Amino acid sequence: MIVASAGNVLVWIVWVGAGFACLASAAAVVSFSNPFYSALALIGNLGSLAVLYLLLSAEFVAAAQVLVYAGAVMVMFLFVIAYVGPRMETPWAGGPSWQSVGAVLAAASIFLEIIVAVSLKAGGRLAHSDHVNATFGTPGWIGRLFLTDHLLAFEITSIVLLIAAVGGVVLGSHARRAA
Amino acid sequence: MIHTPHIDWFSIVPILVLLGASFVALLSAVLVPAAWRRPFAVAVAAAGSTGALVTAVWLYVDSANGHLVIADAFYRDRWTALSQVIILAITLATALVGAEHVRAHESEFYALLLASAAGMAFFVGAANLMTMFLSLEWFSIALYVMCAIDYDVEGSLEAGLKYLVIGSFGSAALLFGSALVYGSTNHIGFAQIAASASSHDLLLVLGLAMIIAGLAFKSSSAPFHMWTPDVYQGAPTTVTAFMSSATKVAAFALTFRIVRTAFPQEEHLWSWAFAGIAVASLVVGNLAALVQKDVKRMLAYSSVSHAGFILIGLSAGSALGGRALMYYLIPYSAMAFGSFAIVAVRERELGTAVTLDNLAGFGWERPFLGVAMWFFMFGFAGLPLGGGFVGKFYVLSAAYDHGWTWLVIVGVIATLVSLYYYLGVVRAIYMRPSAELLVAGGSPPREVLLQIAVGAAFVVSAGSLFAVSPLVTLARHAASALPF
Amino acid sequence: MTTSSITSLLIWLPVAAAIAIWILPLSRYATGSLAVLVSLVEVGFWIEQAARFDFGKHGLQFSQDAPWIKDLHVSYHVGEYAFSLWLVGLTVIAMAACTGYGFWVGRDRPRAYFGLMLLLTGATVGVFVAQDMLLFYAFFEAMLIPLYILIGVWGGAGRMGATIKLLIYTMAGSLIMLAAIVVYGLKVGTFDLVDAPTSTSRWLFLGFMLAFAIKAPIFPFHGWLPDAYREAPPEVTAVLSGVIAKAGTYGMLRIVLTKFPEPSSYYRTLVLALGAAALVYGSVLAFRAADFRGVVAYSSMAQSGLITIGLFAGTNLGYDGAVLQMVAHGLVSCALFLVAGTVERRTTTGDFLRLGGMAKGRPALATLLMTLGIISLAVPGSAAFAGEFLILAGSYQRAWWWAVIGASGIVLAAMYMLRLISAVLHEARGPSVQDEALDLRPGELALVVPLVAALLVLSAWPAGISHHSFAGDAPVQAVQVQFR
Amino acid sequence: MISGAWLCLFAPLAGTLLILLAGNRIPRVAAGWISTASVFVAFAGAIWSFFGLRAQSDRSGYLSTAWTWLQSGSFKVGLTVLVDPLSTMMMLVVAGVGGLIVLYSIGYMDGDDEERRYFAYMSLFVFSMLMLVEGGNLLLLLVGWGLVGLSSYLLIGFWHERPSAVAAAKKAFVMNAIGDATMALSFFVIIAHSSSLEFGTSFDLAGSLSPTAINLVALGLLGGAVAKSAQIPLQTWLPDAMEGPTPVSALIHAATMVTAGVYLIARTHTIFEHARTVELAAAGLGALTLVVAGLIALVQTDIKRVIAYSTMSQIGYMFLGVGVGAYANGMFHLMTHAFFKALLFLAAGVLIHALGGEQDIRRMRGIGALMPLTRWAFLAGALALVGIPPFSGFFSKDSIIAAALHDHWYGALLAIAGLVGAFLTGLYTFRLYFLVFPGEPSAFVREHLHLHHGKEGPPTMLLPVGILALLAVFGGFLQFSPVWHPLTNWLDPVARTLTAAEPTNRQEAISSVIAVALGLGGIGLAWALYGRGERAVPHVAALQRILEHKFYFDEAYDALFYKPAAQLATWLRRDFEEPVVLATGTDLGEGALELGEGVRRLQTGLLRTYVLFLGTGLAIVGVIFLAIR
Amino acid sequence: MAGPGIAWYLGIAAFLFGTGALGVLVRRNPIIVLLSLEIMLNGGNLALIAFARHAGNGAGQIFALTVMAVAASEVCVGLGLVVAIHRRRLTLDVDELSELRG
Repeated sequence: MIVASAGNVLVWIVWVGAGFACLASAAAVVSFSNPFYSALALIGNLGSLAVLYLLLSAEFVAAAQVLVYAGAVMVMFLFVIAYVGPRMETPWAGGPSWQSVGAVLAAASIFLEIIVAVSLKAGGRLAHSDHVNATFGTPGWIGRLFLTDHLLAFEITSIVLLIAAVGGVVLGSHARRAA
Repeated sequence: MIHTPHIDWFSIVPILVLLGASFVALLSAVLVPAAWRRPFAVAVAAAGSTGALVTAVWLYVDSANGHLVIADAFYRDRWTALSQVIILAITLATALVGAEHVRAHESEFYALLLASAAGMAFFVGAANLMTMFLSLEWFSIALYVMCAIDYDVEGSLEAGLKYLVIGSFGSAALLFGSALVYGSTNHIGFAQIAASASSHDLLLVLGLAMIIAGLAFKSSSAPFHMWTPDVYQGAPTTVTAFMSSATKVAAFALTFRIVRTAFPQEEHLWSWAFAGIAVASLVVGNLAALVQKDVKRMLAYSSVSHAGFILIGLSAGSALGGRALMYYLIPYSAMAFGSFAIVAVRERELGTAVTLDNLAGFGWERPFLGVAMWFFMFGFAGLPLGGGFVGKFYVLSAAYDHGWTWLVIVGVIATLVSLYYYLGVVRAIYMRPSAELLVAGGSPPREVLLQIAVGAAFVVSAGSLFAVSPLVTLARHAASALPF
Repeated sequence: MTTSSITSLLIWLPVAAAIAIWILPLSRYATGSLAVLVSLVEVGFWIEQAARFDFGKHGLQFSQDAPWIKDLHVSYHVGEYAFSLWLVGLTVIAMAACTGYGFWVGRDRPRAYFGLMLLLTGATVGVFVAQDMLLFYAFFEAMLIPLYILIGVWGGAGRMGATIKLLIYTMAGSLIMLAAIVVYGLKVGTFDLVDAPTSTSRWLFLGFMLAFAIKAPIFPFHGWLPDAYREAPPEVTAVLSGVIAKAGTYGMLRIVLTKFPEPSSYYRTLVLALGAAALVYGSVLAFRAADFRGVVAYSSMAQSGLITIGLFAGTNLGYDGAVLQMVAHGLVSCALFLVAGTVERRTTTGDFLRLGGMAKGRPALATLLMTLGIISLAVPGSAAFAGEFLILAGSYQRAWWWAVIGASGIVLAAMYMLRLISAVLHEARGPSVQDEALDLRPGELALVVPLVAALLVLSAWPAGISHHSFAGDAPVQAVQVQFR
Repeated sequence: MISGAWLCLFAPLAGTLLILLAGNRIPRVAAGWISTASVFVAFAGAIWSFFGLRAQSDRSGYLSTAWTWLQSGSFKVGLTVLVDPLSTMMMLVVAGVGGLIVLYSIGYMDGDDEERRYFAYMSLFVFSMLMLVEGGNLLLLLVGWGLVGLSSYLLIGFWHERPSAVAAAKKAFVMNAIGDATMALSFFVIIAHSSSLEFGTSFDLAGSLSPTAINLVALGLLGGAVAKSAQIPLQTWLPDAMEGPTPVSALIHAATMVTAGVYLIARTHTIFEHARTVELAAAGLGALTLVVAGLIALVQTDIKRVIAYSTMSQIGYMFLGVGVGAYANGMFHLMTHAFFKALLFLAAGVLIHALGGEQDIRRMRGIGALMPLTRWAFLAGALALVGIPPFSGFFSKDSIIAAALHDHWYGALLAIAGLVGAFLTGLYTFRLYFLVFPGEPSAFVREHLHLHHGKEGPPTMLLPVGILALLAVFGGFLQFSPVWHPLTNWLDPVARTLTAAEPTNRQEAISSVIAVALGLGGIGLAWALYGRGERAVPHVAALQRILEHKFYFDEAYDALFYKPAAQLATWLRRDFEEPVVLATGTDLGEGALELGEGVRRLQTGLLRTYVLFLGTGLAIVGVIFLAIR
Repeated sequence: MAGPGIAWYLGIAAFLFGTGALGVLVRRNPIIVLLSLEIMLNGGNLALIAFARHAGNGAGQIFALTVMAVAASEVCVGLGLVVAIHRRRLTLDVDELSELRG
């Protein structure tokens, strides 16, 4: 009981920490003027997300998040940034233009809409989530799903990745020729 | 022991054929000597799309009663099959046109073309949010690359990046919307969503809004159309021809399926939304097209306005609306593809972007293509030359049938406005003296394959005026696969 | 109801010929003679029809009915009533003369030109025989397509603006009509003009009426008329005012008055007033017009107004007179514009200040122009007089003032026509008139004389039309029972 | 008899077509002979039908329909000729006098380079005139009515290089068109009530119509008659019409067409009798015209114009006659007038021909010495015109004045006008005569006169003049009202003279005496004033100015109708057609284009803007959905 | 379940989505734009996983995994474009990419 409540408190603390990190890093990504820092901030963001995934008992996803994103994707980013050279750019330079004002309004309204929808809903079904068994989110369970219910999704994903690879090659070869 | 689901291979044969062809084309990049690469790739692409086309027709014949296949992830029905037939026909035509108009990376180009065609062919049959999202990305990513593939075309890279960023934004919205719908219903399958949706649920509604936005982006309807003119103008014309026709077919076919299948309870919402988007597209597309000089750009705006027309039929949401939608797409895609292909010819003749001014005299220099262009323009304008006329009639009928006479009036006025710029093209190709501009490279190239493709488009758009009933019967059977 | 394919033949023979001309690589001479031959064959077919026509019989004749768009009950339904027979006759004869004129003056790009002329023939015949609203609309629009190119390519200096104006104006009307057709057809469940019941909707009435008012044109919807008539090549102007304009008045008779009896009587005074306005306004402007075509153009507007008065008077005399006048004025204005063309060919201008004294040494030209002039000013005894007399007698039975206005129109007609005649033929030789300018050549006579002869025959026996336009010559009842 | 009528009607038309189709395959003079022959054939036909009718016991009229000309429902008009006393009489006059004049034209027009056209027109005119008089129903009458107007237009404007001639022709046609229009309107009234234009039915209808309606009908007809016969207020075209060749003036503007109004009233007298006020108004107009025209004639210096005004004035008499109901007398004067007026014109034509086209009487002085035949012929015509017994004018004119007397004060007024007219006639006629013929030939005459092989003119010209001279002298004996009146009897079946218009012998006698006296007085005064040829026009300044401006009718019409109409047209074109009607479409188009520019400016090319639109759209759709659910 | 309810996670997801959108809307450096897109997708992913937890079925997690792959592919192509642009013209600023306009 106490352990449970203690665990609960612990979960809360972790959640607050990860959540805060998540928000902060996201804000940082869009506000840093140096893409290099933005990229690093994104890594932090991804990491904190991974923690949240764990709290949502999605172990495999969390792992994949760290491996795929923080590993592969971000490395790609860093390479490219290093390749093209970090180019400074001050986001809010030149004060509020109708563009930036509109941007803030649009983003904020989208955000608020979701919040409104969720919070009005929270009183209802969202309040209590039903209990899930231990295998929920484990790699084996995921793998089984991939081979049964979501076989097609699995296959398509591979195709998408392949196309992307081809695209990368083609575009890259641009650079080669252009050079 | 894992029980893999039963797989109805036949239902995805067209897609598999395309993918196979795509791989072969891709391999040719390394295995076939450069001299043979182009003809080989063209042959493979033509063969692949033809084979897929045949099987798609077969599927149509063989799927009288539609059902879900492969773990309920894909629809095998006539709606899917008919959309696939249209898409694949366009793909075949693109392959032919490309043979003379792709300048770099032939093998990769055809590989991507076939891959994206496969993606669309899958997209129109997607049965749950995940497969929908994935196949959307599938053909989108291929298209991003194809837009940027010809780095000699001015602004090709710009088009690619714009398309990519806006596209990703759109699909992010689509993703979040899917998430909300999933959260509201605990399901991602269209049918189950409809079954277990507690109607007027906030999350569901908001998710629907985001999904509509994401899809409207793909079908380039205002105000989600902003990328269209730039991308259509910047992309290689062959790609533009493909996008302007095939992408629309895919997007609209799926949009209608998802709103009918997954959100029947929210009809009062999405029908109004589509009506509004339709009006916006008609207004923006037509007005902006009025003042364009660059022909590709003008056609891009015209495609926006046609998206508006199709949405009129879609907003009716009825079986008649479905028929109107499917019928409209047939002559429309033929005309859109054909006109862009003709622009490609002129582009190649002049070695520069085609504007209304340097189009002068084209009609007399290239009689067949001139007549075709004249035909397409009047068809676009909804004059009774080609099926565009009947298509307009159908969507307007659907709107009235739905009780929206005001929408009929809007459509009519939009047509009137559109007349001006379509006539402008005809004026340019026939009524302006072509003396001052010399066509680059003496006698124009013969471009047999392209002329065949244009001829086919011509025949389709003309035939669809006379053979209305057969086509409508096809469309009716297709639409009967959807729940009404 | 005898079914017969001769009507369809009248429509599609020229279309087929046009396609043949476009496909076959014929020589200039072969092209022209083929086109003329076909148009003469049309006349032959029509004579055959007229000979076999049973004027006593009610209902359609030579009709043919085939489904076109099944699920909306749109059909390819053609057939002729007595009055349509006469208008078809007018069409084929006028088109034959005008095609011949094109051949005579040797229009450049003959294949395109003659193909379009034949297309125009088919479409115009179609308008007068279509018995399905959508089919009617299709032909009604189809007329514009060749017209646009014919004026835009072979027209005068200001042709660009003129063509755009012509199309936008007329399409503005006819698209509203399309909306009306959609609403009406779906409401009554059929688009067939014979089966469709009458409607009391005033909005629909206005929708149809606007289209026809612009086409006719009657005041104040004639904004397109002066430019188009002045810029088009003379033979096209001849068709435009002689035949195409009659499509508007025909539509009033066939659709508006027949299908909308209640609104017609509700708006009768308004329409009559507009007709009267067109008559007076057109005549007054014709009196001040500065050139040959200007006078005839405005006079045809005045005539359209008069015909409208006759139709909307709603009396037996009015209907009969209107039909007679449609044919008579059709022939006379067609011939007048052809003569205008011959004059312009000799003097390079139609400007009265630069013309004059052409009668001296050019007896044929003088005689023909004089004859046409006095017929068109409705000198008693001429066919035009018979028509006007009936129309005005009929309108008097509606209310005396219409007849008075109409009678004043007669006087005005005398004023502007005599002005035209003397400005071209009489007084001192104008600066643009060379002494060596020839009299009409045999070729030109062969074109104009038949028209004049037809007019004289008609003048000798106007009853031939006025008594044979409606079954049993009881127009009012015929309209009441919708010609069934 | 009927066949005679058809022959009479279509022979001239055949002539026209023949000349037209033959074109220049035949020599010019041949055209003249074809035309003459055709008209004389018509005359033969007229005689044929005349005797045919005479043989009949019942002369109320015979109809013959060739085919239904115009039909709509129950309204049906056939191409019908009517043979009755009135039409046969007119046929005889028209074809007879016409024939003579066409014959005369052969000589007169000899050498004009468009003779063929001329003779084609002449035959066409005769055909039209015969159509007018033979037409078996009102509509055909109107057809003929319009066609004579047309051929008059063609012939007045025959010398179309002359702007004056063209203008005169247009003026004539338009003024006649006004008359046609009013007639048409009156027909509409009839159709509205009886849906037929047969003479019989229409006349029967007349009795049953409401006073307003019948008066309207009569007014419409009167309008036509006034326009055609150049009576006030529609008289101004006739003098200008003298621009045409002289034979044309003789045929159309003296003998036949201009008198059609009289025929019309006589023909439709039933209607007029039911609208008696209108009929008397006609008489009044006639009286007014005859005086006014007589006055104007006093100052004219163009020989043809003098005669033209006298024509107007004589037709005034005829209107007076038929107006008061003395149809036979009116028609009688029509006939005699056809003789002597044609004679005067043709004689004048001989002079003009001989003087190479000169028409100014002030230069012709003394020509009589050189052209005796013409002089005598002209004198005979002049005396007939003035109405000096035993010349024909005397018989016809005086009976009209007498007929007027009967109708108490109004009649008296009319009679007085007639008597004044008689005096004026004497004055202006002999002013003309004294100025032109007597005395020493003037220098101009001697210089310009070129005789035709020593004779005054070719036989083709002199012969008709001679014949007409005889007719002018003796034609009057056909009827001498108190004593014998075959014409009245002949016309009795169709146009019975009203009892109101049957003068007693005393009235006849008195009026005749006074009239003749006045005529002689006029002649005397003319001699006193112009006999010595010192002056050509009376110099009473004020009077003179008014007369030379013909009482300012032209000026008034110009100011009242033409100028305003032209103004209106120009105004409409400049201030309505161009800025409003023609501009509207263009303006709308430009508005659309501007909107397009606006939309285009949104397309900044900036990626962020595009995404912004996407996001905004998304937000908006979301909000709406959440709001509506 | 332990800890905060689903709604809280969704709040974070919404914030991520909005922030990412803001980034795309205001940033001019294509690389950062791509990063912002990643954030948006991650917001979607978080929502999916939260709902998956709430619904207790795996679809959400599968979806999230596939989205990762998709995101990777988009990045791959995107960065390819960036490199190509960089090679053709040096300025990496989306505002400079405005040849196509009007």
